This record gives sequence, structure tokens and C-alpha cells, in this order.
Amino acid sequence: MNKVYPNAEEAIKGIVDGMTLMVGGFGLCGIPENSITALVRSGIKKLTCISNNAGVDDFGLGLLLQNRQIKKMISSYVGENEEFERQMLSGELEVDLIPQGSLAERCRAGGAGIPAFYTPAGYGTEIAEGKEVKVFDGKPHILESAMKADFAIVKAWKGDTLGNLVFKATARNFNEVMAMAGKITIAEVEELVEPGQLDPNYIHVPGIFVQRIFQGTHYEKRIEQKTLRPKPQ
Amino acid sequence: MNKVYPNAEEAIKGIVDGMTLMVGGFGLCGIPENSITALVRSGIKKLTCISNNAGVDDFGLGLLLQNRQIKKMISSYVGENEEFERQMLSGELEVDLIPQGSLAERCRAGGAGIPAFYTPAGYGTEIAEGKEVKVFDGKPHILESAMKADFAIVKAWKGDTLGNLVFKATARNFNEVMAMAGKITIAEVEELVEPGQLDPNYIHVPGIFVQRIFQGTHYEKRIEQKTLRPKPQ
Amino acid sequence: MLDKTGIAKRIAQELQDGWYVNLGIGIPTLVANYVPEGMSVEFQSENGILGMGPFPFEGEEDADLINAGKQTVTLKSGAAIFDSSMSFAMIRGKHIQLTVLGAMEVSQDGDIANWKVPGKMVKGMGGAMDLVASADNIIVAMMQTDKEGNSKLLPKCSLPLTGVKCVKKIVTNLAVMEIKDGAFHLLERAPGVSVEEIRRATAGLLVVPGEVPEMKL
Amino acid sequence: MLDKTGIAKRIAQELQDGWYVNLGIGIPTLVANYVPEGMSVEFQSENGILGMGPFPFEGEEDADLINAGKQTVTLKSGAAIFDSSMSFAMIRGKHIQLTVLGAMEVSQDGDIANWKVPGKMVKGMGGAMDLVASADNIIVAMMQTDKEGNSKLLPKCSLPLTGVKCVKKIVTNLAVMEIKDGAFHLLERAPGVSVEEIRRATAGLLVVPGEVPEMKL
Repeated sequence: MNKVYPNAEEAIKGIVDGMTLMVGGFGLCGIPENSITALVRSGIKKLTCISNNAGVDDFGLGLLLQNRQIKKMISSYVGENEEFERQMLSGELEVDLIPQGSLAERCRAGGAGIPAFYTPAGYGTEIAEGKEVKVFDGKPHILESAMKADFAIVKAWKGDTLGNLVFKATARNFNEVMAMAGKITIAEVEELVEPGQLDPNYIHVPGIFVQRIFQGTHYEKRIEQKTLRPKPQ
Repeated sequence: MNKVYPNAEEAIKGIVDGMTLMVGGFGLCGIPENSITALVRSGIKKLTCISNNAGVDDFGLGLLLQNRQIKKMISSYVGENEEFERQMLSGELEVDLIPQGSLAERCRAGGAGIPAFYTPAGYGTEIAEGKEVKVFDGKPHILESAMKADFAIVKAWKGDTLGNLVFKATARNFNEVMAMAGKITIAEVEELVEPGQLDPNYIHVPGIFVQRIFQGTHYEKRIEQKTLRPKPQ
Repeated sequence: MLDKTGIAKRIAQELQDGWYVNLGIGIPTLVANYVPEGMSVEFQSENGILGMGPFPFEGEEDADLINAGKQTVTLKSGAAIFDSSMSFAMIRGKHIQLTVLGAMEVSQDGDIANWKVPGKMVKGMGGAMDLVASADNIIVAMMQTDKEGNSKLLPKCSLPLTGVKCVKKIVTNLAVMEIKDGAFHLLERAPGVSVEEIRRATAGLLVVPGEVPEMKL
Repeated sequence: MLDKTGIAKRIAQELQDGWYVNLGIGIPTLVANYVPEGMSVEFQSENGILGMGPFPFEGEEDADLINAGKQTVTLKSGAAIFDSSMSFAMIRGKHIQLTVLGAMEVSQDGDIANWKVPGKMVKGMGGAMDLVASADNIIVAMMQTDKEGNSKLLPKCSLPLTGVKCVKKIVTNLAVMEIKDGAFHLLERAPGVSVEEIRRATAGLLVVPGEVPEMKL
């Protein structure tokens, strides 16, 4: 059973128009750069993308937006993107905004076979419209449903050929739960290693969740907000 | 803010008769040996213990059973314990049996502020009696509620003074979710280290979930089923 | 007629390359010994292992490394360890391709009872209810009759259930059967076992096609 | 009257030793600069950090290490990294002792609106709805009036809500107030600000006790 693919172009085969994709990352941190580039080149259209953010105009999912490949975005925060704003206001792009914690938990639930769960987040707001409400311990909660995707595309720091993944620092973010929730999960990694080279105690995503893996190239890892403090003299 | 306690006797202060405790471990693997010994010495009674198993006659939670300190056990599997059987059949001990996956998820939910979730486990069995049923995707599921404990007592391999924990191999088991679900969580560790000595990327339980930590002593780490294969000649 | 080892060998023929498999205690555990040559199968243990290896050599056992049966085990290269909630996320989320477990009774509707006998000491269901409720592909490994010769393949289970309408395939000491449309469908006979013997050991509705091949081990 | 830094300084006085704190974008972020000497407070960033440190020095920035505002940050010794579901487990599970965030409007019942202005571009709520729905201890940091001088402390919010009945305390450029029993209760005046000025800048019900001390910074 070989999970290893030579590159992004091969790994994304099977993604077709109209599919739902989960795409890992928080802002531009931990995004699957190679796979996004391959999706842009593929020209696949009418995608529904579940991703915490929508990239910036010229990077990340912004590249797919520029190319009009996304029909619908499901996110918690979509600032920093003028093309996104234009498409949303003109009605070209559907947008479903979800509280960030509910987004993460709904992905985990999708991967974990929990079809729905109660959360207090969003009760009393427009997010709760049409959702079941139940009071626990005197406090109203709303029922949120699990999310799954035809393909989940995540980016890890290191991965082995069995699909085990580890992330570096906050590039972990949504990549972990999304890897669990893809019917097919594609992982691109900075370094692909042999089984046994990752410590079994410290695997972030066990290989069972990953169907395809490849070593990415030319990571730009763009920084959105470079903030520094002055060096002490 | 000091979380470090000198020993188990000090760390368990505040546990009183009638409280609900979560106790980590799977079988005798990864159990908080020092804390259990301190509980036995304390003589605290009428405890409700949430733990996947109930130890063996002369080790683990079996020691508390011998001493008649447990009023109720909430577990998924309670074999290998004659005293347990005697108390259960005589009606001295209440026992609530829960599917293992639901037990783990109910602890996590308690720690994660999810008051209830749907699972297929137990539908159509006596476990489902009195529980809400809802059909998702054509399949019936039951609503299970979150569990919390007055104190959660867990055992880790290493921990730092801020309460960050890492586990070794399968001694991890329920310790992780139970650490999340204690109103007060006590962690005993084989090795207590200073902040910075554990890699931030590979923390299993972030310190925010741990209120008290101490370095245990004299770990016996008893093996329940020593199974070997013959050495090649 | 098959012994326990024979049942395990026959079940091992169902394995496919790349599958993740959860084996219950007893006969199912033996399946791990008969993975076909050249096939890569990863075993999950619900206490938190993916890539479980064989039992350790004397002196290599580690109290911190056990399987769900509380036996000392080893890890294969490329194994992963995780906590109990992640383990059942894999199970409930249908990431495991095959679950093999034992049963006290199975009904012709695919109900299974394997955790409780009223009046006897109840040890608990462990992970069995999660496993049977979630898995799309469950094989039950069992003796087809009890010690008194009574069939354990019934129209309806008499014991408290572990799960409903979940068992699709059964491998017993006498036969391989599929469960569908409210009946046991005979697929294969164990070596030297006649259809008549299988019929006598099946209390539930048994469907026998024209020709029933003998299994090859 | 306080500037943004003053608001942050006043909020920092609310910190207690050993607390875990989540700071929103804007004024709340500044609070981290004024942790009282000798006090140990850990900052949580909802993208997956506990023990967030200051901004990096030039050349030390790491694209893989950012905060929830997408700014480069550092880790303190003893920090922990985790995924998004674990991060919100901490938040929803009430493991964070204090949440500080901004608001466009707050009502006398403790409702808060801070994510959406109809007719304008909506960027999303990010983690705000989870934070306000879960935290027992929320402080809102805000200017008490908008640029036209209209009060943002209202009988009822006019904008779409982020959460209901959740805000307990507000620190503005003019005052510190507590919300209870359907009213803003004035606790402290900003330096040089009169009760009358605060009253004019509060559209909701304001309760003023006999004596209102000036805050000490």
C-alpha cells in the first residue's frame, strides 16, 4: 500500500468541479502551498472551501479566488483580501461564517464520527438561527453538526511514508482536525521520512487519517504581519 | 503561582467523603500509584470513581475497594478483581458501565465545554435506555452527556512546574482527557522538570489543565499480562 | 471442522493490503499471526496504538506498553501512540477498515450479544459497543454452538445486545456466512463439514445456495 | 480621560497571579505590556499557544509562529502548542480565567456586538463568539463613544450580536463599570473625568453610587 505521491499535481488527482475541500492553515501559517498551486493550475471550479481564512489577494486561497475557482467559502474570518470582498459583495461568492471554535470542533466531529454536539457559542446570535437549542446547567446551547470534506488538504512539517504527521509550532492549527475529516486526506510535508524516524509518542496525526502524502518544494511561508520589538542596545 | 506539591499526601488535600474522582490509567498501565496510596491512607470514603477499569485485588483502585472507600464505580470494564465482584453482587458497590469510547469522549467533552454529543455506540442496547435518540444520515444515534469530576488524578511520564505533561507509550490512555475534565487536576509524574525542558511542540496536556503536580516515588508499574514470544535461537 | 487457529487463518484471508484492523480479545487476536505474505496491514489497539507489533522477547517487556487485552506488546516501525479519545475517534469515524470480534450470540438480522449474561458477573462492554456501532466491516469469530451443542446463530438474540444490525460476516468452526435480508447466507463449509451439520447448528434462518464450496486454508 | 494605553494599564490591574488570559486584537493586546511586577500570567492565543511571549527581535521571526492576529510572536519558556480544537476546548471549557476583547456596542444586559455592521464588509467573528459565550470573566476594552460622540453603551445593541448577557465589566476611556441587574454600575472615573461626562456618554441605564473614586494608574 503506497501512500507516497511524487508531487502535488499527482496528489490532487480525483478532485473535480463542485467538490468540498478542507484546507488547513491559519492566515498564511501552515497552508498547503504546493497543493494550492496545483489546484490553481488544474482549473478545477465551483469548489466549496472550508478553511479558517481565505488567504490574501496574491497568496494562499486568494489565488483560487483570483482564478474564480471557489463557489463558496466556509470560514471564521476572511479579512485581508480585496478580491474576496469584491466577489462577496457582488454575490459571485457565497460565504458561510462560523465561530472559530465551532469550526474546529465540527471538523473534529466529522473525523471522529460524532454527527452533532452542543456548544454555547453563537447562542442568541444570527448563527443560532434555525438550530436546535437545549439548556444545560441553566445555560442555552445550540446543536452544531459535523463537517466532512471530499478531500482535506493539509500541510505538515514532517511526515513518514505511512502518513504519520508532525507540525511545527502554530502551523499546526486546523491541519490536525481537518486531516481527520477528509474522506481522502492529502498531506504535503516539508520533509518526508521513513517509518521509524518519527517518535511514536509524539505523532500529531496518526497515519490512519492520511491517504496521500508528498514532499513539497519551494515553501515561501509568507509572513502576514511581521511584528518586531526593538533590539536592546 | 506555585503548582508544585511535595508529595501525594499534600496534593490530595481537599478531597473529602462523597466526592467524584476521575482516575487515569488503562488496566494497571499509567495509573497514579502514589495518589492511590495516599487516598487509601486518608480513609476518605463514599467516593465515586470514574476510571476505565477498577484495578486488581491488591493494586490500583482495587486497594480502595478493599478498604471500602468506593461507593460507585463508573467504568467500561471491571474484570480481574474478586473483591469488586463480591461488593457488586452483594449490592455494596454501585456500578455504572459505559462504552469505552463514550467514556473517553464524555471526559473530553467535560473538559472542552461540550455539554452533550451524539454517538452511535450503544444504540438499541440497554445503554440507550432513557437517552434521546436522533437519526443522522439514516443511522440512529444517542445523546451522551459530558462528565466532570471534583478532582481528576492522572499519572504522566514527565511534567514541568507549570503543569505541562507528556506521557510514555500506552500509559497515556485516559490520562489526557481526564486531566482536561477535573475541576482540580492532580498530576503525578515520574520526572518533574523546569519550564523549557519539555519541547512546546510535543506537550500532550498543556499546563492550563493541571492545578497540582508532584514527583512520585517508588513506581511499581505492575504488569497485568506478561506475554512474551520465544527468543529466536 | 476448524479449531480456533483455523478460524483465525480463514479470517486472515479477508485482509486487504493497506487496511487498518482492530482485533478483539481471544480468537480475533490470533488473526495477526496469519497476515498474508507481502501484505501490509496495521493493527489498532483501542488503548492507543496504531502499528502494534508482536509480543516482546523476555526482558524487553515494558509496563507502559500494553494492548487492549492488557498484554505486553511491541511497536512496529512507524507506529503511533494516542490517547483514548483519539483512538475512538478513529473507530467511530470509520477509519478502521475491519473489526474482528467474538460473540456469544448473533441474530439473523446482524444483532450481536457479547458482553453480558444476566445473573452472572458482568465485566463490562469495554470498547465493543463503540466498535460494533461504528464499523462498516465487522467479522465475528466464534464457535457456532455452545458446550451443550446449542446454536449461537439465532433468529433473535436472547442475551442483552451489544449492537443492532451490524454484523455482516461470521466465521465459525463450521462455516463462513454472510448476513443479509434477515438471514444467514452460507458461503463456505469448513473442511469436512456438511451442509446438514451446518444447518443443525444454525437456529436462525439459513439460506443455502445450490453449491457450497469447502473453504481453502 | 484615558488613551488606549491607559485603558490597557487599568485592565492590567485586574490580573491575578496564575491566571490564563486571552487577549483580543487591538487595545486588549496592549494589556500584556503591563502585567504587574512579580506576577505570573500566561497568555493564550486561540490559534494554538499557551505561554505566548513578546514580539521577536529582527531576524528571529518565524513564519510558523504567529498569534491569532497573524503577528509574529515568540514563546516563553514552558510554553505549549496545540491544535485549534484543543485551543477552543480550553476556551469553551472555562479554563481561561480572563478574556479581554473590544466591542462596537455593549448593552446594559451584558450583550455584546463586535463583529458585523450591516451593509459593510463582514470579515467574520473569528473566535469571538466562542470566547464570549464561554468565559465567566470578560472585560470589554473600548472607547465609550464613537467618532460622532454617540454612546456605545446602550439599552439594547443595534448591531448583530456576538453574544448575550456575557459582559460583566467594561473599561473605557472614561470609566470602569460593572454590568448587573440590567444596568451599567459606575465603579471608577478616569482621571479628570466627571460623573456628568460619564453620564452623557452612557445611553443605557447608569447606576451611580454616592461616591465614585477616580481610578489609580
